Amino acid sequence: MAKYNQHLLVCGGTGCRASQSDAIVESLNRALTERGLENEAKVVMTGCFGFCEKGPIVKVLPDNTFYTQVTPADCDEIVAEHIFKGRKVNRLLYTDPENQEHVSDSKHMGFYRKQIRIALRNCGFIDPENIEEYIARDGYAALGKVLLEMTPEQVLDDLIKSGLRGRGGGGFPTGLKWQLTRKVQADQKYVVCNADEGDPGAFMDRSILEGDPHSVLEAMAINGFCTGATKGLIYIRAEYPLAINRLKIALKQAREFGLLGENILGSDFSFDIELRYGAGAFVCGEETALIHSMEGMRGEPTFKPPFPSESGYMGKPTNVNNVETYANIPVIILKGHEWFASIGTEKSKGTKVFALAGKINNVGLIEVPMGTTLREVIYEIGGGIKDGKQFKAVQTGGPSGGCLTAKHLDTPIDYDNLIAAGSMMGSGGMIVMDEDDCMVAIAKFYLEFTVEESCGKCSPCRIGNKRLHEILEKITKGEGTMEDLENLRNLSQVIKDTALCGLGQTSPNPVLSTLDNFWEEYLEHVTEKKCRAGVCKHMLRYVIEPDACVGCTACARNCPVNAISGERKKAHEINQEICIKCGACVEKCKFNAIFVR
Amino acid sequence: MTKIKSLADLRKIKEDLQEKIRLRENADQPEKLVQIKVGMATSGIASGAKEVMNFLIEELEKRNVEAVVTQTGDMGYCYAEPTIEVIVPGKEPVVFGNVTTKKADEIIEKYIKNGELVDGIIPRNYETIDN
Amino acid sequence: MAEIKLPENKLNQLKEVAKSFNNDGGELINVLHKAQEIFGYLPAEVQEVVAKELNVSVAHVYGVVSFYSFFTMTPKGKHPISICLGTACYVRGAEKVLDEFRKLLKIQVGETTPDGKFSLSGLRCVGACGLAPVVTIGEKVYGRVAPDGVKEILAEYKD
Amino acid sequence: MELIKLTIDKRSVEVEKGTTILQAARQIGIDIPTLCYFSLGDMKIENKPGGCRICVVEVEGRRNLAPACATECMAGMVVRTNTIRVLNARRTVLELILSDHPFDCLVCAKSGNCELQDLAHKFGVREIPYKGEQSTYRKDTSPSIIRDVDKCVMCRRCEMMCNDVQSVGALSAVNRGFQSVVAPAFEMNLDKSVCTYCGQCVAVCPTGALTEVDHTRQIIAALADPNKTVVVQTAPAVRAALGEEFGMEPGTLVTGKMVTALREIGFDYVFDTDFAADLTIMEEGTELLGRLGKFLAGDKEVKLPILTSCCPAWVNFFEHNFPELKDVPSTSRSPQQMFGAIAKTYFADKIGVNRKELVVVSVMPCLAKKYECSRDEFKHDNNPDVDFSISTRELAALIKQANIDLVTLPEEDFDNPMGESTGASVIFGTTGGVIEAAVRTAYEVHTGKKLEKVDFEELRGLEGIRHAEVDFDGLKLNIGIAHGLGNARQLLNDVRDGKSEFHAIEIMACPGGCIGGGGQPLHHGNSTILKARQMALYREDAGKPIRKSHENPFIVKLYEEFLGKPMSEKSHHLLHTHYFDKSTKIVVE
Repeated sequence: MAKYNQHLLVCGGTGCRASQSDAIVESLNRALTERGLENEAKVVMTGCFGFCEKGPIVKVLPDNTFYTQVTPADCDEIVAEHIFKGRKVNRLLYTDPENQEHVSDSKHMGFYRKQIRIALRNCGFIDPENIEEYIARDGYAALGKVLLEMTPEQVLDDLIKSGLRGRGGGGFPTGLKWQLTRKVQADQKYVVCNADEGDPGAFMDRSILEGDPHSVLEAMAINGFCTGATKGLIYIRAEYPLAINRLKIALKQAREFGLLGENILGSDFSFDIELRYGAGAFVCGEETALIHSMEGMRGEPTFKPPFPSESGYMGKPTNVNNVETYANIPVIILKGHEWFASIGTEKSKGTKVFALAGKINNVGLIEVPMGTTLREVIYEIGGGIKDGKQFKAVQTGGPSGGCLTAKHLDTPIDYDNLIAAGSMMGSGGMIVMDEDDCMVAIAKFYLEFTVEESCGKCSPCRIGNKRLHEILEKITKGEGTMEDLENLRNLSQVIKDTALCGLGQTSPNPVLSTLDNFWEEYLEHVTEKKCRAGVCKHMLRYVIEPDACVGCTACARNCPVNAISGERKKAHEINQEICIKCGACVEKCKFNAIFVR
Repeated sequence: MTKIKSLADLRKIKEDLQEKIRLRENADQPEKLVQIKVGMATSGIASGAKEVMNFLIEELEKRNVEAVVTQTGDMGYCYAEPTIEVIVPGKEPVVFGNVTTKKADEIIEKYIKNGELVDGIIPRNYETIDN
Repeated sequence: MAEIKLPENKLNQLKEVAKSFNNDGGELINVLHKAQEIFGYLPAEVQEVVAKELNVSVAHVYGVVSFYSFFTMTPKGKHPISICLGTACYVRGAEKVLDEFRKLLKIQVGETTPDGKFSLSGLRCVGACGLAPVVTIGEKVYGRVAPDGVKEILAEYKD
Repeated sequence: MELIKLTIDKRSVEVEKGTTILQAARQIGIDIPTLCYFSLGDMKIENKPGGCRICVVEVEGRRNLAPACATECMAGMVVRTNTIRVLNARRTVLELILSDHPFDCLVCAKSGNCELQDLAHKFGVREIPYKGEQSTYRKDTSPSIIRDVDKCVMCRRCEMMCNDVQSVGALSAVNRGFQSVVAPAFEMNLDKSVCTYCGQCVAVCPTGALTEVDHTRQIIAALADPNKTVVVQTAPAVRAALGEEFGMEPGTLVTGKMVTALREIGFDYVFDTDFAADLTIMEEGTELLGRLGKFLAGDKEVKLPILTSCCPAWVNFFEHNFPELKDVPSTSRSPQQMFGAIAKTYFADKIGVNRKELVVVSVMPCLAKKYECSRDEFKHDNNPDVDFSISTRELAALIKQANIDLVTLPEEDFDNPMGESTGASVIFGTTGGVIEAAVRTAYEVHTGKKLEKVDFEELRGLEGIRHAEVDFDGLKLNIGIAHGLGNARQLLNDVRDGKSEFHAIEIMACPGGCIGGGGQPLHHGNSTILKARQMALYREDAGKPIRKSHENPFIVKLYEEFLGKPMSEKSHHLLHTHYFDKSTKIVVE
């Protein structure tokens, strides 16, 4: 076996693969072989590094050099200069936006400085298709410890004391959930992993499955031991082919190593896991809907109780947790609940992974301790707002969450603070918006999503959200009335109060939070027919500035609906009744006399 | 692959496998370990830097010294190639010139293990040689 | 007595799939995934066969097919185009990109061009938010797509 | 049994564990409004998807409102059913439902009998603040049932009936979100689906989304035509339920009043389907004994059990689902069709009217009968044996249109020769009745002895699947009874797999038999109504002077004058039928 002096880690997450990271691996290997360095440096495709904005990423070890936006064409240079001569390729290094200096070691980059990676501990570090690398990182040691040195009660006690709460959105204490399933007597129980991540703009679960699939398998087995289940099911989106493939490889390897199957590690505990595929329904993130979907039915939620812990898959007690929750568990077992509970805030322990996106410089996947402020996340990790624009809002919790404003920037992020601020943790999408985003339009965007994803079972969600969307549509078209604003609020509250499942109960949050935080914008839309962000097309007014207009008639000749009139050599005018806001006049005007208001 | 049949087996296998990624583990926390940077510019390679580097990596491991050996570009001490910079945790970086495998052996035994000074230290003209 | 006609080899493949899932109605969604792989889409005939093989009602099968956006009853184009409509892509202008595709291809979301070359669909977050807005055509992912770049992208699929 | 205490609207109540808030509230007279919730409690039929959210209540300590229909009582629970928050939420939810509902109540078939209309009335809704897109779907008219799903409120009762109770599987919720609706596969027309027209979906639909095809106009037209002779036949179960439409107690028998009303409306002859039921017993009973005799003699060609065939929804069911068993059921036509065949031959000849000028109308508790009379095999020269089949509800509408007060009407007798019937034929209207009637006749024919005890209690009841052993003077007959097609399917699976040990099985598609038919006055989930109707039929049977079909003098005469004997060639021609394979076949291209 060759003894490698250097490792080249190439990000193999979906984002980076979309930017040819496969070809990068190939080119690196070719360049190494050409220089006879194939036994000195090893190329490893890992999971996501998180810094998607600058992908594809190549990290060279042991000197921790972090190359960004690498193309296959750069590979030869990396090998020739860095691997062969030990000289860093400066042009591929990250440039600190503050002082324009190259930063070589990722630890010194603002993006990574404040992060603590627990759930993502192995993402971007190990080869997810190689169980040996996982074992080398203490993989399956927690399972071993649990099976041979602990009782289920001890494990549950650890988990409860750790303070870990479900990372899928609701934040239910994980240990308690496991205990509920354990308590129910049944001949068969199931462990389910919810990997039907559907929040638009959230991709942490996928990254974990792509980068560290074994951590989830291991945690599910630990759950099986605690609750008395022998069967696990992973419900995963069919739209995640890479994650599915890596899971299949991981399952196969775990079985070969005897870490899944009969009598694991010589104990009398047997456990195995199957994959189930989602088919594109956001509501299946709700646990009862998910279970129905796994049973081959429409993914409609049912009223709880009974909870899945009592009657779940096939009517048997079932524990459902999401990917990120599971990924935390082996570490908690190995490092102890005290360690975990020392991270985070009083009621929210540990870390949370966020998918940082939108109008922000450093788009990517981050993991920060609970209690980190939004400001730290947006400005220090996220590198601030793109193109020097003004921060307006940050949306957390996806379609179930709300929009927070500048006044919330110093709020420490945890479950309870976010709810108090009118949003929620959700699965961890965090979308940053700037002055160019219209908050009414954003609320409409989320409602459009909910309307499309509503299962249709209960009337408040099926019809209520449709009506909410229609009212918002009306407002963005400049046809809204004050009565509409009243209806918007009443309807939102009733939907929240009466909908059947979590999806419906939280679907008005984007409306309520924007009503609360951006009331003036709604008022402007309704009373002044004005969209300050200039997003709502129907409210734009094209106006000719009489002083600047020379009366060349170019605009009038090019207007497709003859909305412009005026005598030659005299200032022209646009008839707002006829104007269709196509913008053709602005393009044709050589004197910059036409403005959009 | 044969199945892992006990916790002891798992732990043993882990020990073996850890070797494979020790380089990465160590790279993650170099400040706690001995860090050695080998000047590997063209002149360095010509003067046997590669040989020294491989020697260091192998010997440090054999002698159970947890260390990170990296290569770096021209250190600017062409007159004394090959050069290496050694950082022992808690101490200032020290640069040695004209390092041969023999010299390297001495550096490990005396400077790294016992903290004794060794001939051949050259005054540093950089705060750090990270480029 | 109504008759359903399907090509023999594909029909047998489908029956094999059903058998591999023990002809269990609980495996309906798994079987539909495979069926869509075999036929490219799920026409009524295929759903009838699936219902029969799994011993569930065809109304139930259709109820499931029409519930999940991943299943389609119209054949996809040779080059299926998906535009990510996740939030990250939305705030970075995905809607304008979609409009451009609609304009150039003269089809709506969920439709296929008359020559069967392209089909258009929206999809929720592929998780390449760093590349927003994102468009996928077949297996290929296009990142940071601008409306005026759409024409160029389509030109890659001339033949 | 564990009892728990809770408080509802400040009143304390003690209930069994497992009781819902809705049930507990009803126990103390608090009527929480519901829409999707539906229950035929003791028949184990229940629909509580918790979808409409009309029944929400406030539960102390809960973040949001709870659906009373689906929330179990817990000890110490404090429930408020009428706070402002609850009332506003309920009203808003109802306004939302109405905002997606057509406003054609004036001409809706369900007007006056619509649960949604009742709620709007109860809540005093005068305008809908929420306006927007309304769902529109194609109207679908089949021979029996009209689907106008613009009026669907997604209560899912029909889906539950069609799948969980009937196991027919014609309907499912399809699409999702605002587009979701209950429909057949591919949203095809019902007549292309596996629908059996049992009409149980119509029987439970709270709105006008599912209604029967209305034939009252055609009947009025026929009555107005001086060239037509119009005869009417009324099925046994109709007389036990018709009174409900006129505010009479469930279980009131209105046989005589109904006859008077029909005569007043202008029917030329008012006959009884019961007469044809007696005829059915003659044919079916003989067929049973014939097959049984051959079977016992070791004839391998003969298949047992024999299955009754008088329920047309049941016939549709096995034609779709068990085509391989299509030789097993009795070939006897249903009483409705036997009546039509005799009316248009024997009776038409008797009164010297051409069959084309004779219009046969049937009043049935059933919607499948509408389809049955349209089947090609029951037509002669394209002229159907039964021209129109109307439901009990349609008859009530006709009577009301003719401003006849059924309650105060005197009682009259049916006309002859097709109006005389026995107690055996009356009980055709309830589950277990057909087989009991058959046993009464078959016993005497087989043993040649007089049956002393006419009542076979062991065959009666409302259990979904029942079995009983009847002693035919040493010959033990195993008899199975199923009502509800889901129960029938269980027995049929056994027959198909060769595991059935029954000699004869009676099957009725509707829960309770014809008394619970899809054409009966709506019971709105009150199962005591079904029991009262059943009791009424047994009462009528007990009060009849003749209680065995073969003793009906007009039946005896019919054989003498026209048919010869049961299973004769003429019988075969007029009173028997054959069945079709309606399943979907998969063939390779």
